[in-house]
Amino acid sequence: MTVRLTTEPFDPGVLLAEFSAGRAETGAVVTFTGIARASDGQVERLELEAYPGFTDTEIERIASATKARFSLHAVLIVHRHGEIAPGEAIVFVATAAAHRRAAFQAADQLMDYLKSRAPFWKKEHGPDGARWIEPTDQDMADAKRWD
Amino acid sequence: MTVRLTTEPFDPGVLLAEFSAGRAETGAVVTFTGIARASDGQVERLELEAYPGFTDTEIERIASATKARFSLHAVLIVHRHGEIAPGEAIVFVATAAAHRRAAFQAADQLMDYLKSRAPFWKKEHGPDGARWIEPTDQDMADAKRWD
Amino acid sequence: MFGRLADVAGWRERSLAETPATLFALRALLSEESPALGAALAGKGVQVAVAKAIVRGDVALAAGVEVAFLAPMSGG
Amino acid sequence: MFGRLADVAGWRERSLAETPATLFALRALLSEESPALGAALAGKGVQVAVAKAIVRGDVALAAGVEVAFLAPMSGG
Repeated sequence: MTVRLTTEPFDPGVLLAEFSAGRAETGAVVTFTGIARASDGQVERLELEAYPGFTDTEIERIASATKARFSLHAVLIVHRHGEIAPGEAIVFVATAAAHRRAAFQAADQLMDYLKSRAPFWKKEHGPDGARWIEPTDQDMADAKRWD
Repeated sequence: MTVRLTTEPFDPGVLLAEFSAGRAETGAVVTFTGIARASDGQVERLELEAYPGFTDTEIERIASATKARFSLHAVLIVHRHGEIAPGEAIVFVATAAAHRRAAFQAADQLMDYLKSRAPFWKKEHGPDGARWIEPTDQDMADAKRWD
Repeated sequence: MFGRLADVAGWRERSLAETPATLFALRALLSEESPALGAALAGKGVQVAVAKAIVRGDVALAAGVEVAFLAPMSGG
Repeated sequence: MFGRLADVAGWRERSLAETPATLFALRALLSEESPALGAALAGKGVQVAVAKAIVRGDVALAAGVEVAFLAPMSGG
């Protein structure tokens, strides 16, 4: 299980190539890549704040529980923080399992968790100023599906 | 929308890198990679038969319906046929959408379809001979979820 | 013949000198040659494509048309 | 102070010469300085971490311990 926080842009393709190589007993790999949207120019950049020493520990705790729950062979979570430009990847989640249902559900659960419960604070900067993005009611409901 | 059949090995990482690049309005990219499993030596190679001119048309029809149903920005399906060694990718599905739920559901649906209804015939070759793999009752039930 | 049907038939592809008038006539012809194949073609989950389009029940066959018998499918 | 709480406070990080004995005492101190911040800290979805572990209700504070007020979180 690997959790990485980074302030540098990353290439999801490189991460998937590494993650899926040499897996003779893994039948299914699912990835999720979250990308910063420009929203037709309404978002010029995202600012993501993390709490080092807390954010990573919390995500590792959840990733570890998800790995056990779905009998995953491997999990990788890479999450940007700092300044992020539209079109750049914010988050990458990969899950490896014997069968597809487990890999899909685990990735889905991890993303629901990251969206509404992971210790990040997200601010959108646009032509009309900045605003904090907090989880929507839908995000909260999505995360509850797995409790 | 792109559907490719190939008899050559492919690298899922390269496909994801291409698919996710330059997407300033796509918030979510989900990929599924299906890998041939060795099953502890019980499978030495897979043989996948396609019906050219029929298999590709059928998959394109389904991919197109899925794209419309989930308002996807893009879909990519790459499927091997011919001889496949354990550890090699058999299938790669990528979906791009504004939000994560649509991207997850579309990839999930496409895989359920490919597993039980796409025109491929799959034979496992192992130390005890060869056997045809046909969809399980679970595969059939999974595919029905989307009807 | 696709999938396990080719194993039962012992062949994958054949051209007939004369195309039977209907799909049912073709099925009868193949069953006569090999009752085992006839039974397999009538088996659960077997589908038929005529000119690369799935058909159900009986249909007329144009001369020289391609008929494919498809065992239960499984990709991914 | 994380997320919008830092905007309300006007600062992100501060060291106090004397650590209040309990979390509630710290909250009272911050509210006294800025009622707006006090209200924000009591707002919906705000959590508190003491020494990088989430706590609920009141807890004793060791001298010099790190206390973080966390606005509603959103990653991905």
